[in-house]
Amino acid sequence: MSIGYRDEAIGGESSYTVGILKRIYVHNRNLKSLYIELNHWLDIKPGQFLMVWIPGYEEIPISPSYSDGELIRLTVKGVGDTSKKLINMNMGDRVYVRGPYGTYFKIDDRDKYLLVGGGYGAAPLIFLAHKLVEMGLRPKYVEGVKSISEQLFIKEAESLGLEATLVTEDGSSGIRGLVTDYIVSILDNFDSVLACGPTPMLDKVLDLCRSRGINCQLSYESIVKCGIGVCGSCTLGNTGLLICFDGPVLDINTLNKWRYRGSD
Amino acid sequence: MSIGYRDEAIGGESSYTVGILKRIYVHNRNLKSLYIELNHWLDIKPGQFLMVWIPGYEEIPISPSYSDGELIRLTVKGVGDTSKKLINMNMGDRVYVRGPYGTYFKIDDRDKYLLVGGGYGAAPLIFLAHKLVEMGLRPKYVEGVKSISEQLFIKEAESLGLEATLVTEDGSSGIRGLVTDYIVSILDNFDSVLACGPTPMLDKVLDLCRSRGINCQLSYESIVKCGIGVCGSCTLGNTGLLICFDGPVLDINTLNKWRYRGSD
Amino acid sequence: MTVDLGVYLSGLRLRNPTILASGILGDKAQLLRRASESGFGAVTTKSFTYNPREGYKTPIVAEVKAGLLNAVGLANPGYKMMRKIISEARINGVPIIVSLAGSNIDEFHRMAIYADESGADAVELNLSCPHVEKMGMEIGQDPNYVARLVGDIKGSITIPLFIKIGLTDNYMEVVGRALDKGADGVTAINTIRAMAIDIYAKKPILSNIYGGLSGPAIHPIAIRITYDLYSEYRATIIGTGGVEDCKDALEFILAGATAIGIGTSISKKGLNIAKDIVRGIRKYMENEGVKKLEDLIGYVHKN
Amino acid sequence: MTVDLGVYLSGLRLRNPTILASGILGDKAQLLRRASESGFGAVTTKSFTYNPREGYKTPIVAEVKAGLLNAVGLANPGYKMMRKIISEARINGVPIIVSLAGSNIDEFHRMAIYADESGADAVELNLSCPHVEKMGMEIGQDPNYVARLVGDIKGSITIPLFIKIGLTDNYMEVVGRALDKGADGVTAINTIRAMAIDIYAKKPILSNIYGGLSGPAIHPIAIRITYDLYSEYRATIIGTGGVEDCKDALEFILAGATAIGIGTSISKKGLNIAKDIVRGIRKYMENEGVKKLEDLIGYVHKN
Ligand SMILES: Cc1cc2nc3c(=O)[nH]c(=O)nc-3n(C[C@H](O)[C@H](O)[C@H](O)COP(=O)(O)OP(=O)(O)OC[C@H]3O[C@@H](n4cnc5c(N)ncnc54)[C@H](O)[C@@H]3O)c2cc1C
Ligand SMILES: Cc1cc2nc3c(=O)[nH]c(=O)nc-3n(C[C@H](O)[C@H](O)[C@H](O)COP(=O)(O)OP(=O)(O)OC[C@H]3O[C@@H](n4cnc5c(N)ncnc54)[C@H](O)[C@@H]3O)c2cc1C
Ligand SMILES: Cc1cc2nc3c(=O)[nH]c(=O)nc-3n(C[C@H](O)[C@H](O)[C@H](O)COP(=O)(O)O)c2cc1C
Ligand SMILES: Cc1cc2nc3c(=O)[nH]c(=O)nc-3n(C[C@H](O)[C@H](O)[C@H](O)COP(=O)(O)O)c2cc1C
Ligand code: FES
Ligand code: FES
Repeated sequence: MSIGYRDEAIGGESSYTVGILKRIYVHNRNLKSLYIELNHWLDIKPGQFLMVWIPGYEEIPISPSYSDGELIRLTVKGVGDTSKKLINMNMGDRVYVRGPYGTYFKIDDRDKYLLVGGGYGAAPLIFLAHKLVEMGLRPKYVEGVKSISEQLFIKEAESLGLEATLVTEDGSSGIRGLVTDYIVSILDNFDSVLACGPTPMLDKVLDLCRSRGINCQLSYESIVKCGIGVCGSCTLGNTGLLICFDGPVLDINTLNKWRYRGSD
Repeated sequence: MSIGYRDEAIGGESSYTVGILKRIYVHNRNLKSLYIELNHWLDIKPGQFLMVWIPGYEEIPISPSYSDGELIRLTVKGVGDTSKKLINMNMGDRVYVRGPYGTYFKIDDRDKYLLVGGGYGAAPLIFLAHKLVEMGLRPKYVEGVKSISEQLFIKEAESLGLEATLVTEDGSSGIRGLVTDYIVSILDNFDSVLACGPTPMLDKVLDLCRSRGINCQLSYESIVKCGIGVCGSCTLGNTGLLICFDGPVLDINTLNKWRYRGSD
Repeated sequence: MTVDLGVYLSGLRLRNPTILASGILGDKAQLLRRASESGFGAVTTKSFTYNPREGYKTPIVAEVKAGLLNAVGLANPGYKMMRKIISEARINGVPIIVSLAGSNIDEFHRMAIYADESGADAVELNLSCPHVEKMGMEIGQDPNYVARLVGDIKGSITIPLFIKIGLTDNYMEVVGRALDKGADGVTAINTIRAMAIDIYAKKPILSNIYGGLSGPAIHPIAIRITYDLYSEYRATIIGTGGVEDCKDALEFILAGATAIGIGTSISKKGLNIAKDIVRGIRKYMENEGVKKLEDLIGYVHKN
Repeated sequence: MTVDLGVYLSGLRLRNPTILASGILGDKAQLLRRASESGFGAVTTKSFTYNPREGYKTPIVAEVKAGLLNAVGLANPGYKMMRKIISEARINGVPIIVSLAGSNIDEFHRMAIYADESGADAVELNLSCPHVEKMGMEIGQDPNYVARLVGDIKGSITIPLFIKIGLTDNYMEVVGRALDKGADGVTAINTIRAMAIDIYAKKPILSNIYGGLSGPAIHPIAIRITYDLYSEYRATIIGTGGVEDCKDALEFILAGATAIGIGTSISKKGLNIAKDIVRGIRKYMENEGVKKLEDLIGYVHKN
């Protein structure tokens, strides 16, 4: 099946790139991966986000869990009106995206990387895992979720040839506990931690890395409204850092410079 | 002596490129070549024109008689307020230019070219002669003027190693008569005529080329006000051709297509 | 899928919705003819004034980042020349809209009648030139004046009457009154009064100091006005301002425009822009499954 | 050559003429502080309203070719929060201008007094928000209202008072009346009401349908207004609209602005844009042999 038309065919630029839903993978009723074909090529780097608009609903920030520029995958958890609408779309339905915006994970090919995803925060990390493997690197992939039903990309990471560990809070599969507790034991084997997930998890990872002098790049969330650094809604904690412009991926040096002590 | 500043240094774009008068060559009291240094590089092809503005005066179209992108030469005849002001500028004075605009002489390196300039119409042709010589071609250069005092680039053409002929109406130097009469005798030695000058001269060249089936590209003048194809002031005769947009250099096929019969 | 790009513009049948906007290459018959041949659905003349006008001295244009400033100064050969221009410009039945800029009701009246007699297909009253005294915005800002003007002319001509408005505070009232008096449609919008200074010359660029801003800069404003006029009056609108490609054109149509005026972008893309836009619209219609372009007019108000 | 980029803005000393425009990153102390640290000569808060406002639902911005549309909807924590914000935002003596958007004279009055008491260096009355009912353009279009408002507040505060205007038909009268009543200066201009439609979604992009157009699109219009206000009143002006580089900034200064508001271009270039512009202006002054930037204010009127 083809997208039916290409943007270039008619000429001119739009604010939005049109995406058509091509495939849905159901992780669970409230957590799905949407495969979306775009009507023109976008250069999206792992960690960057798109503003995803469903007319009649709102526009929300999403970091793709994969992109080859034309086919993107959004892994979305239904938390409110728009995200729930998104995961309940039908094949062939359209979404409108703008971006990509923000920073991305910066890779230095000498590093031994530990990728840590919490919940749908695993999205940019599995995308990054694909890129790292293409570059010939072998990062370790860790995914922390509440329960087995929320598991996302362990198999995908394994199929990339990576060592992948699932950590569940309820112990329904993999290692039981918090992902931040689990990584304490292995942290010293890595040069750099790349993580994305709920803010308390990232704050904990940051503490761990600070106390051990390990590098990290963390993809934080906040309330993103404009996505382009003008509205001021997306500050990280009490810092003057904008998640949409300086982030979402922030490295430990930047966080230190801003004396970020975690958002309460 | 340097221009004192470069445009890039301060950042941003302006409508006009600033030029500073660096050298003046006096052909005669009313006809001068102005060497002007630009504050940023412009890619000007022989035949194209610039809109040259002196604040407080008007803005007029001029086809440079030379350009290396940063130093341009304007060969100007004083005919009205602005052109007279231009040739009476002092060293260090500024002019403001926008462009280049319009078409240019298209070169096919197999051709044997005859360059024919009438009056200051020789300007784009001597510029072209430089380019042709750089390409390894050896066009013939013919310049037609009223009288020896108006002679422009014969020596320059010779110094380029070209065969150059001066035709004066009053016979004060070179061949006596009209340049269009002179070229009749030599026309058959060439594949293509490239000419610029007063409209009656170009109309005559066109007639000659039409009747002999020789190619030509002619740079016509008309009243150029906007320079960018919106105001409609610069039509050639009764055609719908715009001198600023379709021209100034028009080839014989285009002129034939528009059934151009000369401007009365 | 075959798609129909034709539109009815207050009774005029246009093969496609693109219209050469007034003032762009529009005071010479051969240029109007060339525009028609290049694919425009209709062409508008430059605004004629009662007496011939030389226009302003150069510089008459200034290119700015987001568009163009112009102060041509309504250069035109005077309205008496329109008969000759119309007859020479006519080709293949492409409608010719005559734009008029009078300095009083009487001038407008005479010129409108003359346009009708001269074979114009429609008349457009320019009530919004932002850089010529007495022929500009002041007129378009006065609802009573506009109502009288339209009422007066409407009774004397047989061809459709458009008014061309600019961005003013009370365009809704002005248009409302004009429609009440029988105006057949609205051309929206004219250029917006603006200015550019050269920082090295340290002077305004235009000889007239002020000029009219056109191009991409004014597009979102023109879309808003088109949307408002359609929403309130279901007016017939020639959406004009910053159309560079078929997306800009379609935005106007979805907002409520029946046809699209194109001006400034011709300086970048030449008159062939009409063909490009028409090709793009056709492709869009095929992709989106729209058979008749007219079905898209004002579509956002229904969606 | 050493050049002096400092300007006096109605008594406020600015180290350089760049000012963070109202509404851009301006409702959080840490962002205002960051702007000051990044080199702005002064910073303006987002417009405070009497009661806290959530703002509109997303999409609140739409990027268009020539600039940006926004309909943030005056999201702000309410004027009571300004004291805390001002005290936390203050750094290195960079002046803080507090923008206010009241829905009636009483609200404006109370907020202005509170701003003065809270340590604001100046107050800017937003009379021109193009996308919020009752707090927008209607106010700024009424010269009597503005005169009363300014007169009323001017008698009650000790800090300079600016009014922020948009593009209206009668801005000359409005500003004239405000200056008569003691307004210390004018911020010109706010965004212009506009709209964007997505042709595939076939809907207006902004949840609020209308938004305010900013960026390069409005620059030549803002230059014109600055020129007019300086020409007629020798007003103190914060020239605002589409400043992306030092040339845009210098154009404002030559037209008559004492300082320059910068908003939209921050989304492209970040807050460091102030430093870049200041560097460019310095270089320009060195090249052109201008010792004091103040000598360039309104220079085109003298040249
Ligand atoms: C850079 C970034 C990347 C993200 N990537 C993903 C992803 O890959 N998959 C995914 O499922 N979610 C992702 N999110 C979170 C997602 O944007 C929110 O879940 C979504 O905005 C909620 O919108 P809603 O209308 O469905 O819910 P709402 O009813 O608006 O809110 C539900 C919850 O989401 C929070 N929220 C609301 N609006 C926003 C907003 N604009 N930005 C952030 N949080 C908000 C609220 O505080 C509330 O807790 C990402 C967020 C950011 C900032
Ligand atoms: C493409 C092009 C290239 C040119 N190159 C040169 C050149 O290299 N050297 C040179 O000396 N001249 C050149 N000219 C002619 C030059 O532009 C005119 O001489 C100049 O515009 C006259 O302006 P003025 O104000 O001095 O005289 P005006 O007082 O305006 O007019 C004097 C004469 O010039 C004619 N004229 C006026 N305005 C224009 C105009 N905008 N365009 C054309 N003719 C006009 C008038 O009809 C009149 O005959 C060129 C013209 C064109 C169109
Ligand atoms: C050079 C130029 C001349 C114009 N002359 C006229 C005119 O004579 N009468 C008129 O009604 N509008 C005139 N306009 C306005 C255009 O018709 C049009 O309304 C405006 O430029 C917006 O469209 P655009 O952005 O496609 O150019 C002129 C515009 C330009 C650029
Ligand atoms: C996102 C955004 C929010 C704005 N909010 C306000 C505001 O709250 N109060 C105000 O007076 N102006 C507001 N403005 C207008 C700006 O202060 C400024 O006048 C306008 O954007 C033009 O400048 P610019 O082109 O540099 O952005 C806002 C502009 C933008 C882009
Ligand atoms: S979301 Fe608006 S500044 Fe980041
Ligand atoms: S000079 Fe204006 S169209 Fe050619």
